[in-house]
Amino acid sequence: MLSDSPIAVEQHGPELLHHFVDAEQQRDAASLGMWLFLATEVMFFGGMFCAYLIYRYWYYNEFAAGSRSLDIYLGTINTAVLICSSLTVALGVRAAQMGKRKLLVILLLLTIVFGFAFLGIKGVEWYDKYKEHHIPGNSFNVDDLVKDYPQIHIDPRHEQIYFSLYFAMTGLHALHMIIGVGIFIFLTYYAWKGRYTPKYYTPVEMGGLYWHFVDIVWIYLFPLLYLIDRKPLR
Amino acid sequence: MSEHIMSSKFYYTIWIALLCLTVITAAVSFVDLGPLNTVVALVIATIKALLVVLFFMHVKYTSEKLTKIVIVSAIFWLFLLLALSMADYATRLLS
Amino acid sequence: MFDNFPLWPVRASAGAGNVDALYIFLVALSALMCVAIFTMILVFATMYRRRRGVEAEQIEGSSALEITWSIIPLGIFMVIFLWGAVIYFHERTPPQGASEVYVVGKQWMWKLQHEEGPREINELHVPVGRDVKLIMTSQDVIHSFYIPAFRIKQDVLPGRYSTAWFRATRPGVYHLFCSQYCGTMHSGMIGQVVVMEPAQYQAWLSGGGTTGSLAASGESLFQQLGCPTCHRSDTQGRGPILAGIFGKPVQLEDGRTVIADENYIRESILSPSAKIVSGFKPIMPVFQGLVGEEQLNALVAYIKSLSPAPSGAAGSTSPTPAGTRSQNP
Amino acid sequence: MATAAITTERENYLNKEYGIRSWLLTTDHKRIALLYLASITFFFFIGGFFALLIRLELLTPAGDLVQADTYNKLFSMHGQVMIFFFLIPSIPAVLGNFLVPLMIGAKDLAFPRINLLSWYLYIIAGTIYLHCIVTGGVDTGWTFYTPFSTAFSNTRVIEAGISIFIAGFSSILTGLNFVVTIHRMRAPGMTWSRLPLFIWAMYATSIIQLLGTPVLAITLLLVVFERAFNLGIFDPTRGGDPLLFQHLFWFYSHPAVYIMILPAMAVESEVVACFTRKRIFGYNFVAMSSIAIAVFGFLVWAHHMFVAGISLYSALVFSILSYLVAVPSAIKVFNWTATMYKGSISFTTPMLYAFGFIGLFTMGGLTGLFLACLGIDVHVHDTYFVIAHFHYIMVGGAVMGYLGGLHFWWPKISGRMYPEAWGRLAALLVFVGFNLTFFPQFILGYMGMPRRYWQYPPEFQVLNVLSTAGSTILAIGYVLPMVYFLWSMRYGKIASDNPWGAAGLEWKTSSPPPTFNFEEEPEVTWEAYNYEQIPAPAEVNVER
Repeated sequence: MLSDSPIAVEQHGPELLHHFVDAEQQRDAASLGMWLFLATEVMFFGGMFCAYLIYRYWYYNEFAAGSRSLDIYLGTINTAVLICSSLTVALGVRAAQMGKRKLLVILLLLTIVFGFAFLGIKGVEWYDKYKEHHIPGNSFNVDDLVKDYPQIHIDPRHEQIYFSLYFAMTGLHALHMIIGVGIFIFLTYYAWKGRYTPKYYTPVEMGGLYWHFVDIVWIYLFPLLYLIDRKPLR
Repeated sequence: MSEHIMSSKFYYTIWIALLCLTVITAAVSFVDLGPLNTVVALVIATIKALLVVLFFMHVKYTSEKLTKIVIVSAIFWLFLLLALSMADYATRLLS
Repeated sequence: MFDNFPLWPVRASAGAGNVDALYIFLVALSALMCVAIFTMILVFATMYRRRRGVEAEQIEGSSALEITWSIIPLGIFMVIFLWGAVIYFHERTPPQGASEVYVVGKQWMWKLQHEEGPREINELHVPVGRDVKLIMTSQDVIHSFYIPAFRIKQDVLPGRYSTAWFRATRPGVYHLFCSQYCGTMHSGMIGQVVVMEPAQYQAWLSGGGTTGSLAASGESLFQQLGCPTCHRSDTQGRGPILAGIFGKPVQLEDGRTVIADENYIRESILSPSAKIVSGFKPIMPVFQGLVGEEQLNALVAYIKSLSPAPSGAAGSTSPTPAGTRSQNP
Repeated sequence: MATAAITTERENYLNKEYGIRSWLLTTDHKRIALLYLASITFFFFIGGFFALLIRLELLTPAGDLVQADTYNKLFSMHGQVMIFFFLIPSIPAVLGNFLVPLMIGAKDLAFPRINLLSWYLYIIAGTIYLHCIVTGGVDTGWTFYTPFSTAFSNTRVIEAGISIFIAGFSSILTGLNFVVTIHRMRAPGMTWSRLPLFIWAMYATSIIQLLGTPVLAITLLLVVFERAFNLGIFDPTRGGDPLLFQHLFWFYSHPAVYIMILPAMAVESEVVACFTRKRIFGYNFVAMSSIAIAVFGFLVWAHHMFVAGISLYSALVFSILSYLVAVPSAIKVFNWTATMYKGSISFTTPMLYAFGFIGLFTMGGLTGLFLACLGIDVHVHDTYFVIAHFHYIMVGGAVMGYLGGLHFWWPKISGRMYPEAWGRLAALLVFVGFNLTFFPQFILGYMGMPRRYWQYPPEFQVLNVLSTAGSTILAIGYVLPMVYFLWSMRYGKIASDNPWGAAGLEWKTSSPPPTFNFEEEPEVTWEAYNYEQIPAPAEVNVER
């Protein structure tokens, strides 16, 4: 990271940056900054939710059929995996608050493992979609869905919109997961080196907020993409 | 943001609740409730999100009003985007 | 007023006068506001220019004044809003019985189809005094159909119809512009609107070697595509009866009701499964990609002609009454 | 003279360290402000060069100077460069960066490294965009309307989209830094009601940057995905709605207008107060009107779509909402005017820009009423009327504000005075050139000349010639300040700490300020704009 004034390092503890009056001001600033950043993330995903809402209103049949074609078991498991990771993050912040270094490292590592598990399962699902030719583009083909759900009137063109949204939303969510895992690897390294103390654990807490947010996005994506319409077909 | 340290048991309780809600929402989707299916799914998702925000993200215990204002404004702005866009789409057939 | 003023667009439609009146009102209002503010600034700047020994007088502000200069503008704004809204509402509601012209925009030309049959490119001939409704769509990107002399403009979108209307009041030749940026030759996507006296217009109509009305070519296309196999005029058909449906509410299978307007007919041809009529099966093939925009327009015109609508022009040019057409060729 | 000055100069943020490294790795908000100043000036002249070529092409009705394709690229890139690489960062990233910590009595912004990061993001975005320009450019218009941008344009849309996506993040981070700084870093005694109006407006701007920009980011990303990976969210051939893009785009891009104009209003409040030597009339109302503009600004976006095919009812709703946002803007104009009443007014260069701003912004705002009015908008939408209107706001408003602010704080930034006579001449040239360029376009617009036309019917020529003539005067007016600012950095008169006799914390520290802004942490015990307690300076022109 970039150099700060050496004078500041002499005056305060190493984690207090020179331009803050005290540690509390610094922590409050970091917290507000993180929450504001999450607010921008809400709007970032909000653009896609807006597109989703409109097309679901227009093309409900195709959305229902597309939703049925997703693997609900993998989806549910993935939701559970993310919830577990949120737990380990919450416990990790607690460990940091109490200054339990080893526990913190273990919990952060567990979070990373859950993160990779989520991405792995997501990868399997994507690969299935690839095999089924459900990726929008020239090779897109939903004859299987038309055959599987004769009761639903499917226009293949509109089905592409559902899958476009599916890939855009889960893809950008996965990107956030990858960034999150990166942040957590970084946090683990410094936690292992003992940088975080009960007095200074802001990075752990901020990383945690980010991770929880990514979890919440998935909490909405799961019902919106997987659970549109699963009731028995007449 | 607070020094408040929760017991680990408390976190496990929230975790169990979240897992249960996940199973419930997946199961309910197989039951035909008519248009209520969507409502139930979104209500459960919102409860889950609230649990995470309030307890895992410590918003319930923060003394900081500003955090809550930021969250509420983010949701409000998202609502503006959705509502005013839908205002167009929902009324197009009328004219 | 301003008819021969060089910096003013020609006024050649029934609605143009309303727009100009509101515009002149707004210009006057703005000029008044500008003069008031600029005068105040000039007067203050001279009266209170800095002088040695004269200090500025500190004034905190005045809530009464603030509220006054918030409420009064707001009141004026509401007047402007209402006036503008009335004009807009008028512009977006085509009168009953308007004759119809189908417009297809493509990079970079306008293709127009008259009900009576003639087709034109980048030129639109219309008679004075007739209500003309434009039913427009695009083959590629978004265009915008703009006739400054009529003060009308409407974006032309791919994948659906948008409409506009006018009644020309003054013979002449006027600009037709594409006003939505549409690529390389956007500025070349221009044409002209020729407004003629009704007699001349009739002469023009009969002059071109037309092949019958748009609805008639729609009908032959209807036959050619085999539509009457299912869409029969009796209740035995596998598809709904099309006679008389235009402009009427249609009960859909999922319980919704839609009005059978041009966009509905268009969608039902291109993507039949989107809105299934109650009591019918989704067996109609998709015609997306099989019929071009202009053929689609002819089909829509034909199906509309099957409805004894009050649209006088459409009814009068309808070739054959709906009931007498041949069945199952 | 210059060398003599250096020996006696106090240590400040400029002379503390030397060398390229001390600049490129700085976390000092004042140095980052200067980095921004240099980079946005660069982009301003690129955008200005495009503008001149556009005006030259339009000198004659025929398309003769450049090819149609080239012309389309010129106006597209003029818009994108000016909006995303000049106007949006202009006042916030230069003056805001420099002044926000100074005005509230902080040592720096809350996140100095993120501040530097946002400059680097800007530079990365700018570099990508420059690459896009030299390898063929982009011809979608600044608005990227689909399906043209996704399926029909064969220019470098992906590159431009990614570049603006990154520039958006730079803007978000700046806004985030400001909000946190204003909340968390105020000096003791600096209550909200004592904040300079500049800070209030900057705060409102930051709210828009935070909540609007991400929507633009995702929208452009979806366009990029559609081109690159064949997704089909906006594709009408797959049932996508071409208007959806416009809704999402304008959700950001209408409030973005306020990202550009609110900071200019911020500057105006400071300049008018200083050169009338008065507290701004109706402080609370001016402060709150900034916040009101930021919030209402999000409710009006579809007034860009009245003829695009939105429903009749939503058009009515968006039209009436558009008038609501006009009220707080009117409040500001009235209050600035009222501030001059019984003031002690001097006509320095910043004040001349302020007069110009009020005049041009008033005209721009009033013509906004025309466009919000449904019946008129149908006729003038997508014509030169719109071009003229938003240039009155963006150039007549935002750029005048920016230049006025730059002159006003130049003594603080550089420690030197600019040459006053040249400054006034340039202000006059900008004002005259601007009006000559853009006023004829109102008339052109009502006559019906559509925008983005490479060739046009001959009856529009006279007004276009006037406009082109004006643009050359305007260009001179813009080059002049750059020349004399550079000149003054070496040869200008040494500025005192408070050459204007202005209120505000930034004038209580030395010129230029030391690295940590204040020798000791200031404590604020006075209200904002306490001009009755500050002696008028002798050197500012006084009628004898």
